[in-house]
Amino acid sequence: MNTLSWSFLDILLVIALVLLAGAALRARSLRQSIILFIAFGLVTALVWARLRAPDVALAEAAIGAGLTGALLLTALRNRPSEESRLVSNNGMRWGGRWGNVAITVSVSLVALGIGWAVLYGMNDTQSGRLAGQVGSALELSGVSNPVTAVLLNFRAYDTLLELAVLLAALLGILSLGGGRATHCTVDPIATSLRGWLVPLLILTAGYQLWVGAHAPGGAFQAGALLAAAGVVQHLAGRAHAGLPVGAVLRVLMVSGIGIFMTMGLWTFLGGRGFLAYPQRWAGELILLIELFATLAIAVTLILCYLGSEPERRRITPAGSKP
Amino acid sequence: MPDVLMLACVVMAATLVVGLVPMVRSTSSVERMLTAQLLGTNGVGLILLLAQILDMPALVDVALVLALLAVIAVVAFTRRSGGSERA
Amino acid sequence: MLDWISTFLILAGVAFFVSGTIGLLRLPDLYCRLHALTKSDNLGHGLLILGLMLRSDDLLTALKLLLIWILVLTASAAASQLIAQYSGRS
Amino acid sequence: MEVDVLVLSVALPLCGALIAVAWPRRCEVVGMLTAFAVSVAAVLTLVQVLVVGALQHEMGGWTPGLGIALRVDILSAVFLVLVGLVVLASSVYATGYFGQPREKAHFWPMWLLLLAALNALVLSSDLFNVYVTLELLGLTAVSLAALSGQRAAIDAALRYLLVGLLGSMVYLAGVALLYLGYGTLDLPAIATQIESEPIAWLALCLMTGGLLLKTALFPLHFWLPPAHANAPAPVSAVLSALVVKAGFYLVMRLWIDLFPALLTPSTGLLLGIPGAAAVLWGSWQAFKAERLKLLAAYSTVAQLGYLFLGLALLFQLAPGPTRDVLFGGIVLMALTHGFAKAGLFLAAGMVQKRSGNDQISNLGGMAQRMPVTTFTIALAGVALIGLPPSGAFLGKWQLLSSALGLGQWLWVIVVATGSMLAAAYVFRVLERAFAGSSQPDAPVAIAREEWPALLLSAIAAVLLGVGSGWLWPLLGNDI
Repeated sequence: MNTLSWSFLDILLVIALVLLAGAALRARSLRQSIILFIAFGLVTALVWARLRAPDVALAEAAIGAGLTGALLLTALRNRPSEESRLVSNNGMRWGGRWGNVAITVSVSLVALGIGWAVLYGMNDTQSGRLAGQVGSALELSGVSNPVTAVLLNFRAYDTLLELAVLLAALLGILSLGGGRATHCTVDPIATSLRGWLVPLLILTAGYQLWVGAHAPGGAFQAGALLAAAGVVQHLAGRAHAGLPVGAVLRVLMVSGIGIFMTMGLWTFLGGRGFLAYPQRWAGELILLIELFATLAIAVTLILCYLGSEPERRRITPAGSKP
Repeated sequence: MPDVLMLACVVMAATLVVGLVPMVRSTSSVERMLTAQLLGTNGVGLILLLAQILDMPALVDVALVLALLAVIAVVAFTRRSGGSERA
Repeated sequence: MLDWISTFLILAGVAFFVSGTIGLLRLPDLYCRLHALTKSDNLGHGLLILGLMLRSDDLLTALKLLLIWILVLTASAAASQLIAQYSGRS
Repeated sequence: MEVDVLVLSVALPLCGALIAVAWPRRCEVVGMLTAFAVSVAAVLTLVQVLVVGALQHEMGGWTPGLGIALRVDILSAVFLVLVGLVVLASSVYATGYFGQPREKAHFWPMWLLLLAALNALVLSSDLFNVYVTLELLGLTAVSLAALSGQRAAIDAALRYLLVGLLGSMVYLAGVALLYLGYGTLDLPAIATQIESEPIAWLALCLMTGGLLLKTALFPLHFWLPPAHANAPAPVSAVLSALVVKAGFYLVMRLWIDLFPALLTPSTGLLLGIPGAAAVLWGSWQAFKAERLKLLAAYSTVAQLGYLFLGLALLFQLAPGPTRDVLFGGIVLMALTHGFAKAGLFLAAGMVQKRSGNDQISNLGGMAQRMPVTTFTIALAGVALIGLPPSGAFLGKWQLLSSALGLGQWLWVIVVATGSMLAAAYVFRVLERAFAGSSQPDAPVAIAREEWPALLLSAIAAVLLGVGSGWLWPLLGNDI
């Protein structure tokens, strides 16, 4: 009975995913595509939850189902209205219907090939091996959540570079200077939403950051929640979205990589190797890194949403920083 | 008793898929937003059920985050587009 | 006994979700559908969470569930307002 | 205390980028200092590798597999030096190229992040970490290519972004398959277990396919000419000389270090045939190009073709001295092209700045007005054609002799035709440059902008050819 129910559930979730993906691709306007894409993110979060991957489900819920929608919408809004396509149509057309058929066929072939190779090459002992290594090294890492241990200790270098990727994306967006300073109309419902949603978001962000050491959660989820607080502020009429301006903002932008580099160079010059934390303080150091990473991620996402640095002239009241 | 919860889970997933039909087929944005809203609540419920069935309290946090952020998309969508903020 | 009540509540919640979805599919216009939607949001979700709260092992989880309930209630009220306003504008 | 300098190659540019973001008013100074320090670190790394052999640094002190290791052997050390020198020269040039404080504040942080990405990619020996470096490289390259903000540049950059994302996604799918099959991401660890089985084959196809898209091997090159031709000059130089070559470097690493168990001599043809087509098509398009920078971009398509053609021959040779010599030749060609193309793009940027456009038909009188720049273009041309003192000459020579040794005449015809076309497009430019001009101007010289380009071209055309003797045996020992 139970396995049968699980298969039913799986089939239903897969149907939902495929339906939404297809509809998002075929939607008539970009706006509708975005709605469908948000729904797709939501179902993806469900799938991760069903696959017993709460960490990924959290990230997907925060970023896929929540923030991406707002980011895509602001991109759509800032687009000059005379353009209906993202890329002007010189050369990126795929040749109408036959192009679509060709893409569908090749994608399906690759998918079938991957499915076949996975079935053929599935090897539980092999793919479980690294998980075993992580498990046995976990007590040396300073945290008890294996995902956090991998992200901030065993493979901290990857995370450092990923923060650099985020920074690069942000710098790219800022250098294009596309986003104009949008002032939204003040709407009573949005304002009242802000009143309770923003504190709750900040509280949850703090909780996620803290809980990450021993349960699913961590800097990326917390950063996304904090960024959501900024987005809500902006939607409710605060042009600054709660961000500071000038030098403080620029320092916050790089604070995530900054703290990583400080730790890395400190341990490196101390002769321990890059990012090799002293084991006794590993837990505290990881929390410190995560704290700054959270701030940097939040600031980055909010700035991506705004599209340009907030201007100096109107300084928000103190204490409204998300 | 887990069997009954499982059954509830499957029924919820089925309503989710059925609820998708107007979302995929309709042409109006409002209609889609409406279904997206239902989808969000449905998804939160489904994840809470899964948290109970799989005995993973961490999934409750996922539901919390989902509930917190689902509303943001709706606010972003219904914000007056074009018009006033362009001026 | 508690188990039975909880199961009943959960099943009732699911039933409201089903009816809400059917309403969304079958009702003639937007405002009727909004009405159906809020039924499943408020009642369906509320009963479901009540049922799950009876089963939760610790206080923290129960409190989180309560928080989620309140959140969904408030958020769906606000969202319904916004959607109705939006459709009135466009 | 022994310091692993290889870590500095990644850490220094990252630190530089941080400071440049946080302190925009001094970003140029920070950028120059960083570029200089990174070059020094690269040279020190090379020296260290020459003295003690391949090095490894375990990040965080965890064993590779659980953690990530940076590894450097002679091949990666040589690429590090290439990256360091080209970026240093382009940085010097960029100090004159970007005038506005706003432009500088946007340029330098991304420039340093690009440098970090290149070095991290070359040093990485973890397949997932390589993916992260590819993403960083792709994003910074796209943002820099769009820096001018002109419509054509943004269009091209957007296409570049989409292609790059598709490429890294496909690569990542291959990595996921390998992880599924072999339970680790550490390159040497996988190499010891890999066998000829479906999962490995599919991974090979996906990873190579994704990387070829990023390397712009014909017929996947469509995005390259507009993106490279519309970027600011120092950016074009680095995109053409280094960024596409990073993809080539990875393909070479994967095929030589990771997948040899799968490869039969004829597998190499999968790279060789598109390579040959790229040589012919790219050279022909370069010959027809109306703009100097477009010519340079198409010439990159062609030059990448030679490299892949060389790999195809390499896999047909049995391990031994002939194979080692050919490998050295391929690396030498890659290096020569890196230096020469950077020099050519910098020179083209100067032409564009001085006369407002880079139409080849408008070049008349350039030899009198800009003697140093003309000389730079000539030297770069020597290296692109593959004339004797250049490193490319020796590389092509090895290519030809290997093809003849294998009795495969077709490759010889391709290489000969390609070289002929290269000569044609280089002389077409020089002929215009030496043609008399209607208004003879006084010659101008701006050292800061002209000398870096000249030095790069000179390294390509003379130093790499004359001084390649010591490089060869080292590269040979490596594989």
